[in-house]
Amino acid sequence: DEIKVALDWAWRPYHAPFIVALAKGYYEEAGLDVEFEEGRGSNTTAQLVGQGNYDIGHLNITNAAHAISKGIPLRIVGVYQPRTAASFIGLEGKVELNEPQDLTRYRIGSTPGGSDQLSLRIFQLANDISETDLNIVSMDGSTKTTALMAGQVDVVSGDSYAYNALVRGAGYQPESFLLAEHGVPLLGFGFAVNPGSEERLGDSITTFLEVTKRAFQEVAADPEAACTLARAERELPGEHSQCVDYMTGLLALSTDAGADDWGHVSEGQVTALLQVLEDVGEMDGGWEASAYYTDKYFP
Amino acid sequence: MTELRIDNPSAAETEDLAEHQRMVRRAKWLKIYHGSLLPLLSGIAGLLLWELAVWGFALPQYLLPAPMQVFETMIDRWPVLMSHLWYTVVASSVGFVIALVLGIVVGAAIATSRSIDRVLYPWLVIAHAIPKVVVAPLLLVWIGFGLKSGIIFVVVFTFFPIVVSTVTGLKSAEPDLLQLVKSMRANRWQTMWKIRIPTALPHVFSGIKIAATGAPVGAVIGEFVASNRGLGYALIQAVGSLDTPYAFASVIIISVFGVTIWYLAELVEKLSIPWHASQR
Amino acid sequence: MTELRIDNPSAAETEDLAEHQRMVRRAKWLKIYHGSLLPLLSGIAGLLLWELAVWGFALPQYLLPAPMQVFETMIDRWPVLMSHLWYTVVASSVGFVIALVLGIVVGAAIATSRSIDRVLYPWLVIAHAIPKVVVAPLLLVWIGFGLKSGIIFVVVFTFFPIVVSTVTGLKSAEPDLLQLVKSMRANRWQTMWKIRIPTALPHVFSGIKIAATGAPVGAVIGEFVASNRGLGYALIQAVGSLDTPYAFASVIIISVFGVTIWYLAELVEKLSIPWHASQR
Amino acid sequence: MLDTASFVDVKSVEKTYFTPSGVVHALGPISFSFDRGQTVGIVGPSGCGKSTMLKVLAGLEDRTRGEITVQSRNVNGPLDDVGVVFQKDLLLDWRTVLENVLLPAELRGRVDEKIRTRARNLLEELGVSGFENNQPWELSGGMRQRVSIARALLLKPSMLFLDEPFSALDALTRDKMNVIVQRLQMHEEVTTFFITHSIAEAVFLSDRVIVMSDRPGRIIDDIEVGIPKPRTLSVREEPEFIDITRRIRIHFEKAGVL
Amino acid sequence: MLDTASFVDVKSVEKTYFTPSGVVHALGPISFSFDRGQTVGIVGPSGCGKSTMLKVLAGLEDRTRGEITVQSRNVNGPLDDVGVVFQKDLLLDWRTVLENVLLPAELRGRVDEKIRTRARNLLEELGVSGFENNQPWELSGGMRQRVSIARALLLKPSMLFLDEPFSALDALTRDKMNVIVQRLQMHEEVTTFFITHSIAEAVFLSDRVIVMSDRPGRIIDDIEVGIPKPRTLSVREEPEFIDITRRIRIHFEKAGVL
Ligand SMILES: Nc1ncnc2c1ncn2[C@@H]1O[C@H](COP(=O)(O)OP(=O)(O)OP(=O)(O)O)[C@@H](O)[C@H]1O
Ligand SMILES: Nc1ncnc2c1ncn2[C@@H]1O[C@H](COP(=O)(O)OP(=O)(O)OP(=O)(O)O)[C@@H](O)[C@H]1O
Ligand SMILES: [Mg+2]
Ligand SMILES: [Mg+2]
Repeated sequence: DEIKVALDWAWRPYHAPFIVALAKGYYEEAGLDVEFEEGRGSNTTAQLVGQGNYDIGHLNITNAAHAISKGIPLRIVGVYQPRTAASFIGLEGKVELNEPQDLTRYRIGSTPGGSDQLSLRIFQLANDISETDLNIVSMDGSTKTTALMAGQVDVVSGDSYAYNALVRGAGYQPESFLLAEHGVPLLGFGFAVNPGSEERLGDSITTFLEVTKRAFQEVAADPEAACTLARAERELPGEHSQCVDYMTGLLALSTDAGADDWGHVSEGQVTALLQVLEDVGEMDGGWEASAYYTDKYFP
Repeated sequence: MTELRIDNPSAAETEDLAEHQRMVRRAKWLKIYHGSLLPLLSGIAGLLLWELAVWGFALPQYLLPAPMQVFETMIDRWPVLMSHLWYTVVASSVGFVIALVLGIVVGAAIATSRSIDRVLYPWLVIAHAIPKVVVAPLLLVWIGFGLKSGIIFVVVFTFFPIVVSTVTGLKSAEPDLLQLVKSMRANRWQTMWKIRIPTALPHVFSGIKIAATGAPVGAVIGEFVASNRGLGYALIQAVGSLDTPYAFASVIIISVFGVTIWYLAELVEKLSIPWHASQR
Repeated sequence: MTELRIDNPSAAETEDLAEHQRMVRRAKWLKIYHGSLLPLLSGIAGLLLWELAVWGFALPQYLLPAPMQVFETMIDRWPVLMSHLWYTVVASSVGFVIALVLGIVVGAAIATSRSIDRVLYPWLVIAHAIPKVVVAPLLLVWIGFGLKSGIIFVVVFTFFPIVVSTVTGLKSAEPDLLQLVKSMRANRWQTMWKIRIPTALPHVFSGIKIAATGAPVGAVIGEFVASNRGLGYALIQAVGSLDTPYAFASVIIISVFGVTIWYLAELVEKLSIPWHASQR
Repeated sequence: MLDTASFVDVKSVEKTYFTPSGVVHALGPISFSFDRGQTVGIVGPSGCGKSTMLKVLAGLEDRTRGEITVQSRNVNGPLDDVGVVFQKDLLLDWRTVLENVLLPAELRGRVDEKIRTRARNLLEELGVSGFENNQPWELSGGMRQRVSIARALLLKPSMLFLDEPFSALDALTRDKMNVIVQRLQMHEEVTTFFITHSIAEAVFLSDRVIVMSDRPGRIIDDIEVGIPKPRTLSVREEPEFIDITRRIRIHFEKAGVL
Repeated sequence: MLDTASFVDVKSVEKTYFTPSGVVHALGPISFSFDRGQTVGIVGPSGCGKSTMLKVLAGLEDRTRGEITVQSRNVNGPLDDVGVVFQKDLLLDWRTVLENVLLPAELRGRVDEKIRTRARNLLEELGVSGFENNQPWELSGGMRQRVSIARALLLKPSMLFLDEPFSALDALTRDKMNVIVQRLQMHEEVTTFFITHSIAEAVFLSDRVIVMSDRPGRIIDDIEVGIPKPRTLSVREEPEFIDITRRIRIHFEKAGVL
């Protein structure tokens, strides 16, 4: 079967499993003709898949859920990163981030709209920090890192694995503070499909997830080799070491690829996610978790 | 309109004058019709088309919200939008004025000296041809956040058209007229003011019109990159949370602002160069 | 240069001619000096200043890499950069040509009819004043990734300056000259070609120069938003990993491309309107 | 001018300019008519509305009131088959001298080797040969004027409107031109309407001289010049010629203060 | 012209234009000199280099060779204290008629009520009053020319360069202008250098008439006009006047073919 997959962003190190699977022909072996297209953020990917331009989206499941609540026709079919990577990152030695209250002392660079803002709001709610307690400067994603290292801001909010790798790449040590450990039950990466494609593909979705799982296992077993292969196949940003760093950072937050429940999406997860979205006012009540996901393609 | 009279009117001429004044009145109405009614009509037609497209193609809200939805949102969040607008207006205006002054001065320097032309122009072209997004972080680190960086974005955005049109305009002076003021021993400065600048104005106004309507775009992009206020900030927030009605409300306000600037620039043009063929 | 002779040369005149030709040669050298050496020198000075700034302020690489580093990166990744450049060049050129043709046609329509002016112009202004980032997802969904959307971005980016300058230019025709061809019973079309367009050209070239140098920016932004190739894509990858040398290498290539287009446009201008005061 | 309709018929034509700085009644009610092949010379003080009249007649400028018919057809737009020499030379900077002369042919889509040759011959005859490929700004004032005359003559129009066509020419060249124009009229039966400031020129070239008053220009005299054509330059010493010039001069002197 | 240096001294001046379409030797070696207060009239065939000579003399155009001194100082740039009337009227479209006349005063920073009054009076005297606040394109050709004369006279320059200043004026207005210019010269000792196509005008106004040959323009005659000043228009019937005009005419006729 022909499957068009939309990624969440342009090729990044954490997409290595897909590159490996493609390069080694795993999808073909399983009788799938998979084609990947790069994306520009999970929101856009949700729209692209919802519009039917693509069958499957690899995207942040929090965004996916939010998109579904906005009426975009999608169904979550798998989650392999049950803990959000959202975190605060500073430079080691310059800042100390142990307690939620520590954050009130620093200037925080954050991107308005999108997941940054969402996780921040949930974090505040969960830890009883009022909006005025935090000193937040809004800035674009690409500006955040530079501003952090130039000292314009003390802390930035963002995905831990990405910013840790960037900070280390620039010769500093990161001091990071994972929101998932402080009451933020958001979900990370997973897969969502377009209902039309779901009908057409059926069990092929299962096959796709199975093959992808196998690739993840392989990458987890040897990130170095995966990075070497991925960098040879695609134009990936950053050095080889950065790639490995990035990869392992994300794997640490993901379900063990060897485990049986890799990629499983549970009602509990989805309900918790939707509840928290409702609590912060991102979506209205009266939702039905079953409309958001299905685990029938779980391998 | 014609109070001052050069000839004494004859009876027939009085009749002509009446006829003429009728014509002038008609022309005035036609102008009002063309000047406000037509744009209004075309605006309404555009909105209708939009509404139709949304219903006809059954476009979902997240893709293209219907105008009515956008208007509701606009009314709901009017105060917030207005405070954002104000910020953007300030950044655009200040930035545009700086670009205008700087652009004309630099343009004059380039038009006057071949050496300045050759040394400076390539850098301006480079500054214009560089995607601002890359240098944005640099700019921010040096200048900091807030209004200042917004203004600088606007300047960078609007500077170039003004320079180019000023240079072409200043170089367009009739050689004969230059010889005329040379015979009156005008110095460079006077030649500039009395001949070159008037000749350049029609050109410069092209540049100004392009730049002026570009100013809000510059401001919004500046706010995109780093700011806590302004319509650009509103936009990025709206887009980030898939709140398309709010995004389109911001966009509409930006457009209205842009169109307003446009008509202002046209008005200033009309008043500044009534003598030019394009305005007669 | 002066082969064709109107007068028969006298002895003294032959001498003058020799003197004149000496002067022409000198002027030619001066022109070469001004035309290539000066920009080159100013380019080198700029690079030196940059290198100095990096060492002087001890700027870290992620903020501003030294030129040498950038050059190394450029050489290292030359083939990749070139393949990206090619993509951007295609998008810019195709988009620019479309914008040029469309812009001149639309400009002519607006200049000819007051009604078209009033109905169409506001929409063009709006299209120009809308920050393209908002409509980007829309574009992606409708048009998808690839060259097409890059071209559309370029068109949207470069269209407006051409329209504005075409309109002003076409309206600048001398009333006397219009009367002249009217006496020859020229139709609208002929008046356009024989009088209005030649008068407009110097204006249009301002617009073209602004637009042409804006074309690569449009392409890059398009690639930022929706493409998997091109220098804009290279940039997004570089910025994403804080690979500033790579980012700057891309930026330098974009700038060089922009400057090249600029000089091309100037050359075409020189060849097209040798009769205009600005070129004599 | 008998009961048969004249070639051109002007009835109570008036022209008033309305400008932001005032109303200018340029041309008072003017009525006259003339026949095919006639040459009508117009003289009158500067600013009296001669150029205005010419443009109104040629259908290039709207009249405020009155009627103009050419061959019994109402004039409401530019006339066909005319050549106009305007008071300014109006050469196009973006065309060489030859291209400027060829403009009317181009507008008719009639540029071929024959017409090119005619253009070159005209330039030669008018004394501007050798400058065909020069740009207009490289010519002297008088040369420019002759180029614009060549342009008006190119297509051998059946009607000529000339607005001070020889004002920038020296006495000798002017005489040459007068001879050329007269030859043209004789051979090709061109109806000519021309404005001049030289009374002698008006009388020499015309079948009829119209004298205009100060602004608003009205006709104060309309003189038939009975001297048979072709005339040689020596006709200027004949008593009839001198009589007519004196009669015109007196009109002028009555109006002004010398 | 005796051993004392003359006011203006022109020595072997030549001017050649080098254009992409050819070399034009416009002005052959020309040498002459004249005194302060003299009026020098220039006549010559169209295109012979008169305007070129005037511009070279006024320091507006570079010469190819030769020397020009004014009061023993070498001319290498525009002269001071001169008024120039160019062959084209060169009015600035972006200024009203009055503002156009005031231009030279503005450039000297000397615009006050007095100079305004002078400007208005000049316009009145030249017959363009009532149009002070009009735009230039609302004037007739002759009116434009008179405005440009007013502009040249505004600052009472000690030297005047006039290039066919009355070409667009009717005979009567032209006579009026001649009288005005003569009065100016008498009262204010203005050195005047003027080009005209009217031989009568040249003789009437000048202390000296220079006759130029065809291009490249050389001096073929230099005639002192001994008729005492002020002259009335009737001087034109005097034998001396007629003699001189005939002499000039013969030069012309020798050159051309009539
Ligand atoms: N476009 C215009 N707008 C306003 N007034 C005008 C316009 N054209 C001419 N006039 C006025 O009309 C009157 C007659 O002008 P016209 O050009 O017909 O005179 P003319 O007889 O040709 O004079 P001349 O011999 O000086 O050329 C003048 O007073 C002039 O100011
Ligand atoms: N800018 C120029 N470039 C090239 N050639 C020129 C230029 N100006 C004048 N000429 C040439 O110089 C010659 C003399 O021109 P000039 O204008 O001095 O003549 P003129 O005596 O004033 O004639 P007219 O009586 O027709 O005004 C002409 O052949 C003309 O073509
Ligand atoms: Mg006239
Ligand atoms: Mg001349």
